Amino acid sequence: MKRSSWTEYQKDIADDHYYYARSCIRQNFFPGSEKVFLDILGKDLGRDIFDDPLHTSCTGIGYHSDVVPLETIMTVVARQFSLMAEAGYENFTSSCITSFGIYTELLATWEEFPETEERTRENLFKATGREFHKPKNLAHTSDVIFHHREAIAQRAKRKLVNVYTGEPLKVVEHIGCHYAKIFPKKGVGGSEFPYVLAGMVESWGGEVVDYPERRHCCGFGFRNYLVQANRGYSVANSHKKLESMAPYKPDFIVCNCPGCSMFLDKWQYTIAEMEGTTYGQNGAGIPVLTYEEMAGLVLGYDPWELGMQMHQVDVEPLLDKMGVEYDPAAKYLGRNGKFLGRPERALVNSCSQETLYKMKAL
Amino acid sequence: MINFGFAINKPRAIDIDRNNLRKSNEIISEMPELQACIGCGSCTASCTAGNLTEFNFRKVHTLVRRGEYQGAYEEMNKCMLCGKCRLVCPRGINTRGIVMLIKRKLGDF
Amino acid sequence: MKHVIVIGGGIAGMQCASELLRQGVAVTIIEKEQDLGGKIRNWHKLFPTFTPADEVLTAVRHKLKISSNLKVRTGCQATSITAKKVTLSTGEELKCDAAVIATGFTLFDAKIKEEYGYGIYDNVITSADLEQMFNEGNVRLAQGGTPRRVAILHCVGSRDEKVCQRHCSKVCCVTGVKQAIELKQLFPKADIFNFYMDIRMFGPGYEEMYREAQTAYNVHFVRGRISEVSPTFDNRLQIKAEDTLTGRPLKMGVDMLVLLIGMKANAHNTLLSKECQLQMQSSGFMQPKDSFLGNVTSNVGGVFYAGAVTAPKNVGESINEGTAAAHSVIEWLEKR
Amino acid sequence: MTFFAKFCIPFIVGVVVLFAVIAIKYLSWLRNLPKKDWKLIFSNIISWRTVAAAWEVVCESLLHRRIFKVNPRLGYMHMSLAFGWFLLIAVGWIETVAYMGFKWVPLQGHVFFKYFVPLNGITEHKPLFDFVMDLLLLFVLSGVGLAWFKRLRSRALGMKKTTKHVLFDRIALSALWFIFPLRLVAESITAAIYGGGSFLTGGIGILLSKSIGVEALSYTYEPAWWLYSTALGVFFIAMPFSRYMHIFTEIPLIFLRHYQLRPESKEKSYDNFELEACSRCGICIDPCQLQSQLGINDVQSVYFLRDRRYNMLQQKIANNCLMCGRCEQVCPVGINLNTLRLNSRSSMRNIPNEGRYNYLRNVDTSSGEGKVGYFAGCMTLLTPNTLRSMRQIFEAAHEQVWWADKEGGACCGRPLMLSGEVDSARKMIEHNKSLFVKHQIKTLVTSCPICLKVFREEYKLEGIEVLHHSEYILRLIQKGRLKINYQRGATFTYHDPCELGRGSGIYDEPRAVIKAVGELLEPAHNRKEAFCCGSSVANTAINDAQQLTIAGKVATELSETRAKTIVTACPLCKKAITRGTETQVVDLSEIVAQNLKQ
Repeated sequence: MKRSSWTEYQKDIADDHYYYARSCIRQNFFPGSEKVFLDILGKDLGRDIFDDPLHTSCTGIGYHSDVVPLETIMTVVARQFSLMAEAGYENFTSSCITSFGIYTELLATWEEFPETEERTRENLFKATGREFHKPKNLAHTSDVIFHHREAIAQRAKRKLVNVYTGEPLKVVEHIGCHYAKIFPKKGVGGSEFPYVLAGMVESWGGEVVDYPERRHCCGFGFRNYLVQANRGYSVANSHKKLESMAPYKPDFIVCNCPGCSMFLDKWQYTIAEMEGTTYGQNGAGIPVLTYEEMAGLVLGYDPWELGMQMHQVDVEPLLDKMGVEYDPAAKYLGRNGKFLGRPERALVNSCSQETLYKMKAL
Repeated sequence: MINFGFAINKPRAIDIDRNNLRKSNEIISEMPELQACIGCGSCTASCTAGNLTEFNFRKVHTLVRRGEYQGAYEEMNKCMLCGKCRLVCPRGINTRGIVMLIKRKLGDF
Repeated sequence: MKHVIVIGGGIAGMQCASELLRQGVAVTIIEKEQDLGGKIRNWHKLFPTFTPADEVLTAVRHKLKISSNLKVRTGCQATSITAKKVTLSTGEELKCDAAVIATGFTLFDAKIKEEYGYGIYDNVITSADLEQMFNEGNVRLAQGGTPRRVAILHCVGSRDEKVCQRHCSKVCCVTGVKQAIELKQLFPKADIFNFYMDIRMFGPGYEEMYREAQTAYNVHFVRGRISEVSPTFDNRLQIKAEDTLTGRPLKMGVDMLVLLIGMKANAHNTLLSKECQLQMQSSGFMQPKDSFLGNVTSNVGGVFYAGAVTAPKNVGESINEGTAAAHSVIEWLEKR
Repeated sequence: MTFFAKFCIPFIVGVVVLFAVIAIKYLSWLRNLPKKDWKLIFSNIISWRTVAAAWEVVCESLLHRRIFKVNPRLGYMHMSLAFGWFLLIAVGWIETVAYMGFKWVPLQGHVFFKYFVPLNGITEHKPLFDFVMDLLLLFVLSGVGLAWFKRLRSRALGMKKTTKHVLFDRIALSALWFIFPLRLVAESITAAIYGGGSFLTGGIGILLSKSIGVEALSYTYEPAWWLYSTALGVFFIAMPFSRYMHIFTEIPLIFLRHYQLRPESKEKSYDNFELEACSRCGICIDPCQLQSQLGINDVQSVYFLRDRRYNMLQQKIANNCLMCGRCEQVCPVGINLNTLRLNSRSSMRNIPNEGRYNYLRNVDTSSGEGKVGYFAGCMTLLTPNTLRSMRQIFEAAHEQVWWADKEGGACCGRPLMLSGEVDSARKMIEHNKSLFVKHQIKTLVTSCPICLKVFREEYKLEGIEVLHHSEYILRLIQKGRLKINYQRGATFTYHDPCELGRGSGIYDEPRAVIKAVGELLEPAHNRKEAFCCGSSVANTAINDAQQLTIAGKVATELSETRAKTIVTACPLCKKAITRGTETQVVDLSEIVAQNLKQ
């Protein structure tokens, strides 16, 4: 494959001084990822990033599920932006792809239809008494990591390489739909060949797998997942992707969207339990990582500190391949050293939970 | 197997690679004129059975040509063989012959 | 002796020049390439008769007799055109009594339709590439071997607002059917799928050729635009489209994807319209004075058009316009 | 006298096999006849029908009267062989009786009488018998000669095409061709050695004895009789498996037919009599338009019957027939060719399916009310001029009409039947019938002859009279309910639709209606001989171009009448003929509606 088209889609990503907006899904399902993102930027790269306790959900899930009206979400978003301004920042970075899509969409709407901006300004003031501001730079947090990928590569403790064979790890990258499919120019590499994750993987020594359903949605689809009767449609999308990628024997999947990470991980469990099908080389699941976790591993963070025990599919086979040292016994220990409990054993799991539990119990 | 209260939807896409095109090829080689269909829909518009049911001859034979045989025999069985479609087909396709051929290939005779 | 400058040395320009010479007018042909002949040089056979393109080009060339009245300037472009004088990209100014613009068209750059993977996947080629392969007698896959299944996608860079090409390029449908037949003749066992939006068989013998492709060559026609192309595990290409006639999405692996690239107006046309007050259509093609009575006449006196500079045209039409333009020029010169 | 020689063995074996096979065949066919057929036989056997049947056997099986009518030369060939041979046997028997008195003589004694009783014991009638027998032999030999000649040049016997044979036919045919020449040789040699014989055998005998000598001839004496006997034996063994089975089978068929047995829409045992009564004379080939106009020459009735008989019938043969009935018109044996083909299709395609067409339940798209029901037919919906004309006619006649299918309804079922899906067709029949009953019509008028035939033959509409619109219109005119302006100078020609003419016997009514409007000019082929338009729903095998070719030929013939307007009475024929001519083609109802007196 000759791929250089991504270079035609470049976006401005601020180098420093970020206002950070968290993701509802990520902080619930991958809380370690947000923590490590802040750590990487702040400690490893020495950048200024502000995690504001005042900010809220962007209400994107509600918006896409038709429960939050457009005017409401515009006001909520305007509040986030004004919080940023109040905190003295002008570079907005959001952890969530849905939020990123919403922010991009609303900024474009205000641009195209100035009357909506006027109304939002009014609504914001009426509701919160705040001043309306727009960020100078908007980036998704994966953009930020992409921006700093070479700096991270320089500080890398490990590479995305199989330590047994010396071969690069095969990585399936999955880009959230709302990252660049709505506004291709706002994503690194555009919508057809987004490069934001591929760039990280390549910089850090891995090999990106190009497979037929690469651009397909994970299936979240908001209403499609939220209504139980529609979930069959939702899971069918992940199913399609997994079927398509499995022949390439990927070592792991990396996503930039919190929803995708969650669904590609947990739907593997669902599919295995419903149909008995697993997609990993070892007969279990394919590990699914967030790009923060991937960066964290590269920079030498402890996998349990990265929150990787929260995954449905066990990451240990991947850790072994990468040569990451970890304490199997500590997997289900919380930050305070207390036992968190352990999940039920499932088809997608390759590691024995029993042993781990017993080891700790001893 | 756990019941989660929903089933995994089967893909709707016509997957030419997975479909077994043997019968489709046999049908086309027996009556190559079927390939001349330009999808105008005259057959379906004039169809006596299509007037009373959702039977759509054009769609069914197109699906059959793509290797989608599921339900095609049953659909073709809605046809009354009245022959109006043959009179209106601008491409002169022997539609009744096609109906019978598809039934012969996909049914049990 | 009157002197007419013909800009563009393709079939329309050459035909126009030879007609003018026959009428005793001195002609200078300006050609941006190193050789005369234009796009048809790289074409293999012409629809619907499968006449070798070379045969037609040779005949047109043959008519253009070498004489002291004919001058050919290759490797340069015209930057300004009026009835009195033509300025070349070299800075030279040539005096004349009339000018004919026969600069033709530009092939659409398939890379712009990124989702089709041209320039990304080896076996995604354009119709022009395929003609080249036919010419070389070497239709093969990039990795070697012969294709078992080929998809031909119509309307790449035509009727597509996303790439600012709203017009129909007119000849691609017929070319697609022609190429499908040629492929089938080369590889009788291969499956050929044409993905079309509409099949526009506007000329004599075209519909007949289409029907022959369907029934005699068993070329499959699927109404629907391919939406994306991706590589498969066994190094083929997976294409996705909707089979709109059944209302179902459709996907399949193919060994080769041929993109029927459309005709794009020359970027040069914008310059002409700005510098020389020549009217241009919204499609970017030049605007003839009248659609019925003045197809080869421009809005500027003494400046004429021939061939695809005004709209997509097939070979026969372009040659006819060459003749027609020459006649209009003579008429115009006589009036002066 | 023992009447046995070793050379008789082939003959005796042949005869035994022949009669055994025939007995087995006939008995099993009869045994498998449905009860209904047996009832018919019992109720008719003692009646004038038996006498009529016997007379027909003489006319047809011996004299081949019908073939004579179609083609005298072919008739002579068949008659010389059949009747000549019959007379040879009969006269031979009389000769034996004359010589031996009424004594039991084994069969070979009769057949090889000349061998066993060459010269001694001459009766006073011997020369007479010799003369008669020679004359009959010559008669038969002339037929054999014609048959040889026909093989070489079929056109000379007035046939464009002759049939192609299967293996058993070839064996039997070869044997048959040699039987009589060999008999001539054997009897001539006998005459040469022992004397006797008349102008033919005796004459050749004298020639032989003079040229070769009695001494040399005596070596050929036994072999000649062996050859003759072998030819007979081979023929008899091959016969029940070959087309010559018709010689005997036509006889029971004639009787059964006189007892009102007929083939039906599903195969039954009776069909075997018809199948094996086919002599494969090939007369059905010439009228077939698929042959004459499209050059398709392997699907005609003769081949269909052959293939069906030998269980090698393929769908593509069974399906490729217009069922126009032109062959049935000329078949000298009177085989129900269309019905047999139809029930073959049924055997090949009829899949009973209970759930099929359940969607017809409670469908009633009819409109209006009246004692007269009008069923336009699917095809008529594509010729709206007919619909409009019928409406005008109904209005002019002040008829209250129930419109069964103006907005589309269910098909009549005949196309399905013609395709062999007989049981499924019943669903449609029941559906439409229930509508007719529900709306209490007394008369059912249809514009489509295809519908008409099935309404009359399969619907069993008691209390409802079924009329084609041509019959209905004529009736209105005759009753004075329609007044028509006669158009002086208007010329019409009429195309007989197959299903209306040969199918339902309606030839005169449409012609009478046309004559009420203007002048009728008949085309070269009309009435029973009328061409098919080629678009028959019975044929799903020919393509559009082929249909068009047939339509073109038919249209040309119609145009050649120079009539200003071509009239037909079938929507399908109208559509087909329109494609082949510039002349205006209209439905019968149109010319009536256009010329109504207000």
